[in-house]
Amino acid sequence: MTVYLLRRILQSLMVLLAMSVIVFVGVYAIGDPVEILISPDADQMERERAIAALGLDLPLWQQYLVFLQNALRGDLGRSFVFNEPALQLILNRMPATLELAFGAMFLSVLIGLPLGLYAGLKPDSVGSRVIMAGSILGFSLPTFWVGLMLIMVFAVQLGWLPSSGRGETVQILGLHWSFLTANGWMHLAMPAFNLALFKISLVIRLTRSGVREAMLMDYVKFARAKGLSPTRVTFVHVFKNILIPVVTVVGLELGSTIAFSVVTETVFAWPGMGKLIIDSINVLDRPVIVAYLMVIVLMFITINLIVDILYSVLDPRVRLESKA
Amino acid sequence: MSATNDTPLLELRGISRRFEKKLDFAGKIARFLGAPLREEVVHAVDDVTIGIRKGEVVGLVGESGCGKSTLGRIAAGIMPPSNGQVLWRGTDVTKLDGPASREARLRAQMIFQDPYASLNPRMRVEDIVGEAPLVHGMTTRAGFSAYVEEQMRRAGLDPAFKRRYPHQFSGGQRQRIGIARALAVKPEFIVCDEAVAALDVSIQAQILNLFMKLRSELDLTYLFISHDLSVVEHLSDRVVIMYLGRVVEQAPAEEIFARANHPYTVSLLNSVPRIEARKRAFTTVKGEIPSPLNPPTGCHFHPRCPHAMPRCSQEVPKLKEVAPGHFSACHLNS
Amino acid sequence: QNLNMAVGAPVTSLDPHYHQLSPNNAAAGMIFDRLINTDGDARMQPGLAESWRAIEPNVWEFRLRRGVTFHNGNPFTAEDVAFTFRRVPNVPNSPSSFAAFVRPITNVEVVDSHTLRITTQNPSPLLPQDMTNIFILDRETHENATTEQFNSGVAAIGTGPFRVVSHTMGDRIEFARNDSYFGTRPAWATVNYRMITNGGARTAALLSGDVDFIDQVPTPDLARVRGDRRLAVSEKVGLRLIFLGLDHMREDASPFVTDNNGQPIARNPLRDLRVRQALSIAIDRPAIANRVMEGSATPSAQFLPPGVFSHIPNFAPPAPDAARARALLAEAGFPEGFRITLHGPNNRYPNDGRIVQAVGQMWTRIGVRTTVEAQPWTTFVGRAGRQEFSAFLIGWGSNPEGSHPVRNILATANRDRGWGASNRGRYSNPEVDRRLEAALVEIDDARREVILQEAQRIALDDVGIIPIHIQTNIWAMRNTLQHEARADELTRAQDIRPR
Amino acid sequence: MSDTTAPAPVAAKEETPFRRFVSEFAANKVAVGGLLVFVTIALLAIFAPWIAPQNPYDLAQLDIMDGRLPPGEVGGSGITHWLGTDDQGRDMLSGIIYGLRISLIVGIGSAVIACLVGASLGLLAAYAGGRTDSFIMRLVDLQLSFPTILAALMILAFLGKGVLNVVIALVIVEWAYYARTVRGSALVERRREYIEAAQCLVLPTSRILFRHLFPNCLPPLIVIGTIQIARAIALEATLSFLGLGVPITEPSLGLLIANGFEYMLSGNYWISFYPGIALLVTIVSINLMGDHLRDVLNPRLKK
Amino acid sequence: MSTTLEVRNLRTHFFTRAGVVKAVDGVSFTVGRGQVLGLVGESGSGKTVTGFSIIGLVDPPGRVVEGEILFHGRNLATASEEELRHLRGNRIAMIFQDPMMTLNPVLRVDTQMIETVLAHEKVSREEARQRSRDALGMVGIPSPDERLKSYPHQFSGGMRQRVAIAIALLHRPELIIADEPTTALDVTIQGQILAEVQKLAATTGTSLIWITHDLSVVAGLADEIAVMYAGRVVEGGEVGAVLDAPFHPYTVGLIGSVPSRNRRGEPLRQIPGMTPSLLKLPAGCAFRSRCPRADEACLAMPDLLELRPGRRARCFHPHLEGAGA
Ligand SMILES: Nc1ncnc2c1ncn2[C@@H]1O[C@H](COP(=O)(O)OP(=O)(O)OP(=O)(O)O)[C@@H](O)[C@H]1O
Ligand SMILES: Nc1ncnc2c1ncn2[C@@H]1O[C@H](COP(=O)(O)OP(=O)(O)OP(=O)(O)O)[C@@H](O)[C@H]1O
Ligand SMILES: [Mg+2]
Ligand SMILES: [Mg+2]
Ligand code: NI
Repeated sequence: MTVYLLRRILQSLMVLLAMSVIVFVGVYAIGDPVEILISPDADQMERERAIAALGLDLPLWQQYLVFLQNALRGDLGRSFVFNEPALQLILNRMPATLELAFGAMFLSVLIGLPLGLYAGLKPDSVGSRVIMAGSILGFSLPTFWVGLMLIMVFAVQLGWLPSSGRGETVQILGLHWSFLTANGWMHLAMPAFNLALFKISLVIRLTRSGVREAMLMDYVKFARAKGLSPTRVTFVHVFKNILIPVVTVVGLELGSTIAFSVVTETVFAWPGMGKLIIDSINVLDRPVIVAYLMVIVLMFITINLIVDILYSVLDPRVRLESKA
Repeated sequence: MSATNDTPLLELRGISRRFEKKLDFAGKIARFLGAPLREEVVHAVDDVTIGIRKGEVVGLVGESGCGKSTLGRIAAGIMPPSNGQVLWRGTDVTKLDGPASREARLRAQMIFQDPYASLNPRMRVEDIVGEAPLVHGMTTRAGFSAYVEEQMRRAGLDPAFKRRYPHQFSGGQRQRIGIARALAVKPEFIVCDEAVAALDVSIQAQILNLFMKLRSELDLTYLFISHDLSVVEHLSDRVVIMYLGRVVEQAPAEEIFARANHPYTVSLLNSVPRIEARKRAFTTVKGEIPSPLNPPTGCHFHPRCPHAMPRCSQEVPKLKEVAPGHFSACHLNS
Repeated sequence: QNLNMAVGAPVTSLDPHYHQLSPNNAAAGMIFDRLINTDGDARMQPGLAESWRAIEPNVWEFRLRRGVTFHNGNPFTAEDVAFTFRRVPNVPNSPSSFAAFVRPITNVEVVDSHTLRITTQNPSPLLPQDMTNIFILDRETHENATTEQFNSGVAAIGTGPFRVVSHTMGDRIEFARNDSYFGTRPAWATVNYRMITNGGARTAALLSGDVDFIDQVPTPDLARVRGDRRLAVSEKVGLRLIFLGLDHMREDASPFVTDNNGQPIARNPLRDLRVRQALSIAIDRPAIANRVMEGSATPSAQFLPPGVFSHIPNFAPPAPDAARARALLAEAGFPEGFRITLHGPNNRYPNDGRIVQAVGQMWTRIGVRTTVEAQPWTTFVGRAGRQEFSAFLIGWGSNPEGSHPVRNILATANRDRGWGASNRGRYSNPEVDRRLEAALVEIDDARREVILQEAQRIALDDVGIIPIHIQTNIWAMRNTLQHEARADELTRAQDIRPR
Repeated sequence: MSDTTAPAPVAAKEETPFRRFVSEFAANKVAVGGLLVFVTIALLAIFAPWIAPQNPYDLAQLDIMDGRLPPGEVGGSGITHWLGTDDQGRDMLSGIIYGLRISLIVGIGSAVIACLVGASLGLLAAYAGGRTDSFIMRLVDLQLSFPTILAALMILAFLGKGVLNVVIALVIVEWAYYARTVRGSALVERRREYIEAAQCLVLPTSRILFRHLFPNCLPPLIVIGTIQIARAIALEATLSFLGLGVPITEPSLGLLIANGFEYMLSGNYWISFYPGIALLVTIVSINLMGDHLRDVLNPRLKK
Repeated sequence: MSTTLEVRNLRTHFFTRAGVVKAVDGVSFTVGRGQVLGLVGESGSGKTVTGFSIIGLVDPPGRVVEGEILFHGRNLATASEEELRHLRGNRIAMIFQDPMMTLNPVLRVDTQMIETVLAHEKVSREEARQRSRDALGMVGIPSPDERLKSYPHQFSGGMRQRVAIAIALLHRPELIIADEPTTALDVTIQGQILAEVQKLAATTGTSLIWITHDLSVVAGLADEIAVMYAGRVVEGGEVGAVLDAPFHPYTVGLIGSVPSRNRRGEPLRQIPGMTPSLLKLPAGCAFRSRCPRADEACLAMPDLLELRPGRRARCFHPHLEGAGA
């Protein structure tokens, strides 16, 4: 464990370091933030002052070293735009994104699992054909398009749901959460569903193929030969087995959901990290971009680690081998 | 057929093979939490010495996981041993230079257990059979077709099928393709690793007959690995019994079936059902086969052995000649 | 009593001196006041100063309003103004500060608690104009206030019509009415000021009744909004000119101009007035204004719209005339035209990408085969600033005063004087520069206006830039509301009232 | 008694793995439907210049005065715009056909290149093992721990617009999937007995790698290949929607949709709707094929 | 002797896309109380499908198309699924070939055993656990209490197979269908299990259908034997009699090809050709193409006839010479 964790952490640090260099150079190459940030009628002197104030007059490698030095002290820089610590900004936005991502994951499991189970158990029925066709659609529809369509239909035409934004929030632990108010839920519904659409399809497919594979397994047939009721066979024997891949994949997908919330947040004006990064890229707010990517990569790494651990907890074969 | 030459065609001398199994993540957590875990080492083969003379058929018997296949692979030159030497006609194969080493490796071929997995599903029969001879210059592009056809015919396959793919054949036919493939590089020595285990009884007989026929026609030498004692008994000149990576007994075939010495061999022979024995009461060897990961100390068989003595759990018995050509590793003999 | 409004550009800071940006100024305009406010037509109106006058060419005296208090009850005095001027240039990390507005000031003299004398180095006719940009803070409250304290709302305390209740960065600001406001009492007890940057989402929010009021109505949605009886629209010709910049810098080959075979042309055709004229009259400005902008733009040949100080009367854009354009090109030695790449941003101005395409169509039609390249503002603006383009589309939001665009866009670039900072095509004309120099020290408004009109006319006759249109600022709201539209694009709750 | 065996059980005529695959594939009507649609789309894309009524990328052929004509109107140039025009007066039908072309170039191009790059690296990693393996796999980790869409955004912001740049960006973000897949299946295949047999026959390593190992790693590669094509097309559309991606004068389907969506509220639905349908049909057809391929090529369901 | 199971002319066909696979095509046999029937035959001859047909677990596209399965006189072929479910695991149990795959890897052994008890009897969980523990003890698993809490992968193959057997024994079934339960095991472990089973059959009076392709196992274990070829029973009768003097040429060949029946070093007797595909089985005797005795008569399908008392064979040219009349 210590060895493993150490290796994992070292690897993660390497990834973070590599990422920071790439991003730093990348953002530098994209453009000059001062040109974007500065008021157009600022004169040349004012520009120079701003450049110096932001530390952009140093050569890139020096800027990077300064960044690295500060980063080691936990300071990922201050946003050019907001003049607040970049990390702080991101953490402030994180609840919104997490809410969205978890909402989406929740929906995808809630909808995907039963549908996938049904499609796997009755592969030839009309219902499961419809489900599979639907899941293909879910796979194929570009997120942004669906988002726009959802707004068109449910907000503009029908007026059932608010078109965008986050709604009322409740403050807990100094962070704002919207899932505690009805209004917050209304706002969350569409973007979460939009983000979930792809995952629903994924879970359906995963579940279905898991079920189909499990149904061919001897142990399922043996369970039936023991005279168990079909319900028990399905919900204990089959279900427990497919839960392992589903949990693993869903866990791993959480990362990409958080990343993909960029699109959804843009469409639904959801004030999360994704929108922050898009806005930051638009104004080349380098500290925020770099910090965001650091945070995201760190999150990815952590999620992967947790999923690994979860996996070994769920699957007795992995878990107990080491104890035997 | 018995051997005439004194230097064995192939000699495995003090061969050991270890597989180190790295701990996985969960294992490391467990160890961190205090579980007594270490990097696991499997001694798949542990200090085995066998000499195989030209023209001899040596049967290698043992239960699952005892290292038969590993030994077979080492003999066929697919896998290097961790310790010990493989001598081909008396010379260490690792000391041979490029062409000679290739030559030596080509002379030893292997036929595998799984007739489905051992053929590349994406190649035609003619390519499976003819690829290596072509690469090694044993045939030319022009002579390719004839060469392949000859090999197929020899293995009992209709050459008309040469443009087919493996999936279009039955298990027995596939095994014949495997045999043709091995024969095509003109081997002298063939390792058959459970070569008939996956076949139906009626087909098994066909393949076994083919082996026997080829042996006499081509003067082949076999290392015949099997867990089926009756097959080994039928085919082999000499039988080697392995238990958990070690050779426990080694003797001419008649000798071993008539006068088994090692208690393991004895129980093995007793456990084998025989068609002659009707409504017999099956006897049991007590206990399970231990895991090769942590084999019992001393004589590996002692926990299951009806004659186990205190010494057996402490001291590894050495192979001793108990009768001419009959070796056994048991403390009962001393 | 409660107003839900949505704006298209995010407010990035509530520190009124941190980042000079319209959305920030709009929000600040709800919380704070300036010495001199501006009305919807961008004319100066008394704010915290009741009156001001130049008592010498380089000394201005301001008389401040009495009885004004900050949201926390502190009285407003001349000391606060002096403090504000001190703070403005010293906001840490400010990427685009307000320092330029106070830079001419050499001395601030507090005559009494409500009188102030400001001395500048040179005669400074523009000082009052500059004062319309500076929001006044409270010395006691803001002595050591950081940007973060403003953002969190703790320090966002001004004299303005609204108090900040809460601020979620990039999402919303909640305001409450300042009941002791010295000016007109706002109609709203509370205001929910949301930021919805996606245009479609903003319109959708209005259509779905999610919000009552939006700004920056995307032009494609205008038809729908106008056609909806539940909604109303308010609009005002703005101060932002969309124009094309041309490479005046290079005498030899310009990077994105080639002949019809793709070979570089040895001399830069854009230095030829006739070519520039041809390119200008090739453009069908009404078509762009009507089709692309859906009427939310006015074709223009100059920076400022009618009615604004230093607008040139009777200076209309040329009628589109492809035949004459071709003739001019032929005259200039390009009977077959040439090839050019027109660059532009695609996410900066309304329909920017569409406008460059339309211009591309029109130029192609007179034989100037145009490739259009629209890129995100981030990449675009840097390259434009490094003179990498031959022709590019860009916009300019002017102060209601001609010296502003002339000095920044048309004057010869000169770091020491601070001129031509945004002159990305490097147009240079000594005649223009001379007039600008005179105008900047001319205290007499009437005379200054004439000089500035001349300066502009010279540069524009010379086709230093190719103006296309002036944008119209558009807001949309429920038809139960009315809005006093503003030329300066600021979206503020105090301008909205129930109908 | 003879040793010659009877002819093989099944096998009517010469049945290659490819033929078998084709016949298994053909057994599913939906998948064949998907293939047909896809081929039609591909043909449309290939022959776009001859089919499309207009070259939508030639500014000279566009006139903003023809902008936003509803479907069926005749424009100033005399062309009937069956699917209407967009804001620039671009014939939507032509725009869609050309847009398909870009989408397919981007999708297939990036998938093929990423596949080549990824598969080679994956194979190398699996075969070489040790340091090479862990280095390549760390690269893969690095790539995969970076959200696709963000990576693509950054790369494009850096490279600038253009079809080629989109392809490059997609290759950079996608190769890791192929590498991981190939490595995974190569590690499995490497332990199969036919590889041992080839080693036993002392065949050259390169031969074992490319003639024996690689072809057998193909099925999963084909499956993820099709899925990645669809993904790449959708991703390009998304990138274009976010304002990066292809140039505005050469709109892909995604850009057409993004563009047209702004006109959705005012009722000019066709600008966004038809490209959306085209995109959907394309991706669905590819996914249908991929879906079925997955079943055909999945040995575990082939009991 | 009372009959536990009588199978009459069972036909189970698979309706695949490639055609109808007549996996079981006219199988008849009877199993008496406390008797062991050895069902032998080559791979694909329909042994497993026969077993599944009996307990009604043939999955689509397969279906029992004809025949009667009389379990204590009750026809299972027409029984409802609910009825069958109550029989399965209760009065008829089945043991599968691959011990590694028959137990659900993610469920603990006790779960898998207790659920079986509870599926058929209303007893408390504690009692069910008690029963499970006893069953484990019965098949010779040491310290069953601890073992109950384990997961299947913590057992070796032999032990898993014993767990499966224990599960089969939970309700003291009248019939156990054992589908090659020792094929995947090592000889010594197989020996242990066979001994275990023998002991059980002797003590409980349970009838057993032992499916295998290994004649030697049947020789030692069974009372009766039924030899299957291409979906049909080609020969049946008392084990000793059949093995000593087989009638059907296929049985003759099969026994002949067992190595221990041959002289060492000499070629084995072998059956030429290979097992036919069930998909396109020509009319008539399925063994015809491999049979040294085949002639025109074999173009018709021979019936399974009682050629001698207790000896049935399906052949026009049976090897009656060796057998006493
Ligand atoms: N590549 C490998 N890595 C790790 N362990 C291995 C490897 N190959 C074999 N082993 C281990 O070595 C031991 C001997 O394996 P081997 O395959 O030689 O046995 P075997 O006698 O052929 O068994 P079987 O009868 O099941 O084929 C086993 O415990 C096996 O798990
Ligand atoms: N689901 C199925 N679909 C189509 N054919 C099937 C199916 N299951 C079994 N069969 C066919 O039925 C025939 C009999 O199969 P069965 O499993 O009963 O053979 P077996 O005698 O048990 O063979 P083995 O010794 O290999 O277990 C085989 O030819 C097989 O191909
Ligand atoms: Mg082996
Ligand atoms: Mg079977
Ligand atoms: Ni013959």
